[in-house]
Amino acid sequence: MPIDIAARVLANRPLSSDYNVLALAAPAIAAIATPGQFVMVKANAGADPLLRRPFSIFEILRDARGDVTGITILSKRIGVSTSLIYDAREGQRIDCLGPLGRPFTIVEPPTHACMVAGGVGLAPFATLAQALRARRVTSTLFYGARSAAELFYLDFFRDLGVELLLTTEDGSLGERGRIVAPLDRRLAGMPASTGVMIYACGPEGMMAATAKTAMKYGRPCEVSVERVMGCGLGGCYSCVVPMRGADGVVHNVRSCIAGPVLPGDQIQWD
Amino acid sequence: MPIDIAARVLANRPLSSDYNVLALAAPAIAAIATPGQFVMVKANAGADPLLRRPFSIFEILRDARGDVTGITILSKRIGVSTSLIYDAREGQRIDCLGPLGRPFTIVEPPTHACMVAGGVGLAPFATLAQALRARRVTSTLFYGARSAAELFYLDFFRDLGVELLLTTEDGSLGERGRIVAPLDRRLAGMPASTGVMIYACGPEGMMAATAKTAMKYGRPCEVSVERVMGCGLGGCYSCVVPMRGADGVVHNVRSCIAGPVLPGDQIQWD
Amino acid sequence: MDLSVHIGALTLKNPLIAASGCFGYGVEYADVVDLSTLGAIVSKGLFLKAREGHAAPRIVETPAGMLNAIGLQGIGAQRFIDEKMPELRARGATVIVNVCGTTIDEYVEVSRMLADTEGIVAIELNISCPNIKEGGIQFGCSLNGTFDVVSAVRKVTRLPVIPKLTPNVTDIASFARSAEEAGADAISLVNTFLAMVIDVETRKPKISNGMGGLSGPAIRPIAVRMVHECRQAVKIPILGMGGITNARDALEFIIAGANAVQIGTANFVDPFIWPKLLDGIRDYGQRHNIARVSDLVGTVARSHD
Amino acid sequence: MDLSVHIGALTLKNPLIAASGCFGYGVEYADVVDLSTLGAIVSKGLFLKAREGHAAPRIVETPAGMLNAIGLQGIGAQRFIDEKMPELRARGATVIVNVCGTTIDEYVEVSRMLADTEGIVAIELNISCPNIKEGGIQFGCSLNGTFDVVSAVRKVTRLPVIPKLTPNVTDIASFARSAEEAGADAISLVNTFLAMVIDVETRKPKISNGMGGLSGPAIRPIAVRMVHECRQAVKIPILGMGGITNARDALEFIIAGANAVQIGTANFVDPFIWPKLLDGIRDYGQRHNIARVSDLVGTVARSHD
Ligand SMILES: Cc1cc2nc3c(=O)[nH]c(=O)nc-3n(C[C@H](O)[C@H](O)[C@H](O)COP(=O)(O)OP(=O)(O)OC[C@H]3O[C@@H](n4cnc5c(N)ncnc54)[C@H](O)[C@@H]3O)c2cc1C
Ligand SMILES: Cc1cc2nc3c(=O)[nH]c(=O)nc-3n(C[C@H](O)[C@H](O)[C@H](O)COP(=O)(O)OP(=O)(O)OC[C@H]3O[C@@H](n4cnc5c(N)ncnc54)[C@H](O)[C@@H]3O)c2cc1C
Ligand SMILES: Cc1cc2nc3c(=O)[nH]c(=O)nc-3n(C[C@H](O)[C@H](O)[C@H](O)COP(=O)(O)O)c2cc1C
Ligand SMILES: Cc1cc2nc3c(=O)[nH]c(=O)nc-3n(C[C@H](O)[C@H](O)[C@H](O)COP(=O)(O)O)c2cc1C
Ligand code: FES
Ligand code: FES
Repeated sequence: MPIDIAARVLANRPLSSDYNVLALAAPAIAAIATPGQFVMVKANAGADPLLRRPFSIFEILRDARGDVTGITILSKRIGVSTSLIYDAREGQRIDCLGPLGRPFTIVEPPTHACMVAGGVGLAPFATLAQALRARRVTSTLFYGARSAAELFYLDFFRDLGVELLLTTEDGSLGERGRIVAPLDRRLAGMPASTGVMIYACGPEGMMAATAKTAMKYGRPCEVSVERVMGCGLGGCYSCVVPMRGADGVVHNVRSCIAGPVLPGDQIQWD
Repeated sequence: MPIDIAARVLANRPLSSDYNVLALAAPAIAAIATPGQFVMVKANAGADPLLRRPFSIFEILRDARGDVTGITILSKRIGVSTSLIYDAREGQRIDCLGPLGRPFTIVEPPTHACMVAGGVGLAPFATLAQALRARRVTSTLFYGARSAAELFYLDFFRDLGVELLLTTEDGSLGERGRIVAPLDRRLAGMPASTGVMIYACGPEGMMAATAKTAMKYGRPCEVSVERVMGCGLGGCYSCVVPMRGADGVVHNVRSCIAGPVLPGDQIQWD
Repeated sequence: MDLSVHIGALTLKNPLIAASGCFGYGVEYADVVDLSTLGAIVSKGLFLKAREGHAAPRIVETPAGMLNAIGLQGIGAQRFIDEKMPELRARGATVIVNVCGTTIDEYVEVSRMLADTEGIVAIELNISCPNIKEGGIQFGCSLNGTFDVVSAVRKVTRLPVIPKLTPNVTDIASFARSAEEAGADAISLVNTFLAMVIDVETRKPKISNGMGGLSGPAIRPIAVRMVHECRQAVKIPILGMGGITNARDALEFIIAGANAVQIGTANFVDPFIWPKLLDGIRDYGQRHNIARVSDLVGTVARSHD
Repeated sequence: MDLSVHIGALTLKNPLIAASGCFGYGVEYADVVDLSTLGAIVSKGLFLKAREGHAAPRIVETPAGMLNAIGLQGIGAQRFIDEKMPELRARGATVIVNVCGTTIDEYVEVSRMLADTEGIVAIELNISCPNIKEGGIQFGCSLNGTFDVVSAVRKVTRLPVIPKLTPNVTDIASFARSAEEAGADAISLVNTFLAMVIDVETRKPKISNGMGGLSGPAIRPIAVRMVHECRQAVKIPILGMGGITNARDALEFIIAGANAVQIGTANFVDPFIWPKLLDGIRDYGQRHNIARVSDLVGTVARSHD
């Protein structure tokens, strides 16, 4: 059951001129969230902007005693609400509804986890990496961005024992190019007997390429899709993704309640 | 010529649970403002709320060297924009257009000035009292509010040598009742040979009563009227006040450019 | 305050209704709000057959509003009866169905199917969806079309029949009269305003269907005016809507002439809105000493009183 | 980018026009904006005689919009010619007059008076003001009324005649066609939407006239749709407006089909908007390599291209 909290901003840490991490006092949401779930956020009073915006839950915050105190979101400034989030001030209230949506399936050892993140698509993987680590699942983060300056939280993942494979479009860190290339190589090199699960989040094209690469190697793949969402609760039918159903027919499926994590091989990528 | 400044909030001082004084870095406006003028303020980005709001210029701010640095406004929280102003944070930007409107006529000695303020109607009198003092005009501030807790800046006026006559509706400070009663007594007691100018700002009913009292004693009276203003520049015709013109006929006059300071005896009070 | 609302023989426990297309099939919100506390919920638009609707993007935000062109994706009348009604009944929901059609026959057939289903208390006729080519608005934009659909459905059910009017007309009051003459028990208004948003960088419309329907606070003052006009024109109850976001807004519609109100877009922004609305209306009743919410309906005072 | 706009024989230096009723008589803004840099300014609505308009309050804010019922307060045609035109000429303003009437004869007479005045380049016929009882919208809400006013004025002047259409109709394109057939050189759209705001505490309308016209960003998506529909229906230029607040919005109207745009409410919020709009349009032209702003008119791409 989702909860709506007028959450106090605990901290707002800019990571770059566009990215920031916003910490919100939302313990009741933090207490029940699972990796891959999201919150619907409204950073302004009044009707312009009108609707909430969906954000992956990035981190779960805990106090010194280990009790949950809130969540963070990793936001990339692209428009009006993400600008408000970038400029948010400590002490301000931000409406936060969640946790929402279907989370990632968390595999068991000896399956190896490949997390594939493009840009702000990193967001759901911080909590996923922790959950995998808790189950002692080994994992690799394939993480691509435009440049070195937009690759964040590398130490966070290193400290969890996650193997890092980085790409940048300008070659300023890691391999030059797109993130699917190293994924493809890695999958090509893995014996069929080794279990692998692929998780992806990022731009639509990257996710489609990841899903297709996974299919090429017959590997399961879960993608966290990003659609314009009006409600986040299944009420508006704005967030649909065309998916092949059990009947073999393509249906429009609401990604806010059937997803945002969906099986990559059932999506009708175009 | 009015100037539009995205003014930084220098300070926000709450005076009560509804009143606050907001200091805005708007030196170019401060430099040319005269007592009784106003600014049009927008405290939010986006279109809800949409329009600016009119506020009297309360104080002119100066730095240690005596150079103007900005203005303050005295705001009473009654709705959406005044709530944003009450909650404004230091460093935030607020659009501020001004100075606008026709100011008070500043009399010369030996004329005595009676300033009549009701509630937030105090706002234009801080700069007026200073201007009168600069001309060595003696003055009295008749200042009424609901209770003692809503009578502000008394020391400011005392320090300028302004005589204070206070009323409160609950009798918690000064005389119990409305402010027009002591004004009436004062005017009744003044010999016709003593020049008096009456300035009034406050609720509509109080201003009408003040204007009528002034007329009763044949004294000139300038009132600063308060109308819903769409533009503040004469563009929208929203702010009209019915006034008897030179032709003896009542015309709707735009209070943003013909006023806000208008001769009380020409207004068609209803 | 007595909050009950009467629509023909039907009594709703309060005037708060979840608007069609803005509350899924109701079941989606069962976790968030006690469905039995709502005056009623209106189902998503139902055709005879299932429909997939338009491609995404289906919505775009506008100043104080949103455009949608969902294209009436839906599971069709029979699956609604089989798959959704059992849970809605179990949850104690009062269900009004929103009936769509591409022909009068389809309206009649869908209405007949649904009218016989336990738990369905009224039929709202969607003759006003701006987002599909065939059907719907072609009836709602013509006085005869409105009359014909309503009277055809009127004949096949004893449930209250509630045509939902489009605001995209010159004189909405004449449509209200036409509906009343055809035997409607009430009217719902307004549906969305046909509108368009263009991405100037690509010069493409922002939603895949090109045009869509505008809802939300942006349209509220127009909707209030239309409710007021219809209140002068007809005697039957009005279900008013368009941009209601709080109790004040709901009361504004009621004072303008609505017997009950529907909430659409605001439910997206705040799914926990329902108890807040109810509390706000109760509080107003207490402050103003109003015995029955129905005493407020259509009580606009003259400006100069 | 070549910003010039052609309306019949008339050429405007750029597509930015101050909308009627939102820029006083122009002279009020002479301190704030160089009037000669605007494509044109449209005067406040002018009748033959002076009018005092409605009592205050005349406006009320709504979500992303505002309602007004000024009641066409104005100084009348003759005083406009005598008192305002000299300064407007001296400032180099390009003046379009907004002509009102309670009868066709009044439209004709006012148009004739103004057409002979140096510095006035076109006549916008206000047949769409929702805020006065007599005249105006009664013509604008009927196809014959629109045709008759336009053709009557057409006969008495060689200046471009530009009827301003109301959005409060079912099919605005048919009104555009009617205007074109009657000889209009261009059409302006949209005027405001008839709307209402009620103060629930007093149950009185918030503005003294009861109802008023809704303008501002709230209406923009509907206005864009109407411009797009009219662009398909007629060949004459369209002066598009409704909620334009920045260059992006202006370009949206142009892409939808407007040859020029008018800015009303946004000028209240930011009287310094004009150079910002011009810069924004120029910048867009450069980024997209557009030689003439007229090349953008009515170039909506298909959603799925
Ligand atoms: C389940 C989910 C999880 C998400 N998690 C994150 C996250 O962790 N961090 C993050 O930064 N972002 C995330 N997003 C995307 C985020 O919701 C959008 O960036 C945000 O809604 C943009 O709001 P805005 O007001 O800044 O942009 P707007 O001003 O509304 O829009 C700016 C432009 O971006 C387009 N746009 C808006 N929303 C989307 C969207 N969802 N998809 C594609 N284009 C869009 C608009 O059409 C417009 O052209 C997530 C989206 C979903 C669906
Ligand atoms: C020339 C001038 C100078 C002013 N100076 C000051 C000042 O120094 N300090 C100060 O606190 N206020 C001042 N005001 C009043 C101030 O402009 C309003 O309080 C403000 O616009 C309210 O904005 P809001 O968004 O908070 O209220 P809204 O949410 O817009 O409105 C709340 C309620 O107040 C009513 N209302 C709004 N504006 C006015 C108005 N101007 N007159 C009467 N009723 C109104 C509305 O109809 C509504 O019912 C001045 C007004 C004028 C015209
Ligand atoms: C996403 C969405 C889907 C809608 N679907 C329907 C529908 O299926 N049938 C219908 O009659 N109205 C539909 N509507 C219109 C609403 O029921 C309502 O009339 C309109 O949104 C105005 O109310 P609001 O401003 O409170 O949203 C839909 C509206 C939205 C926003
Ligand atoms: C206060 C006000 C007064 C107006 N007066 C007139 C008028 O006299 N004549 C007219 O044709 N339109 C008038 N209008 C309508 C505007 O010209 C314009 O059509 C409408 O406001 C939509 O544009 P906007 O959203 O940019 O304001 C007026 C609008 C406002 C807000
Ligand atoms: S976001 Fe509303 S149904 Fe998914
Ligand atoms: S506020 Fe617009 S004319 Fe006075």
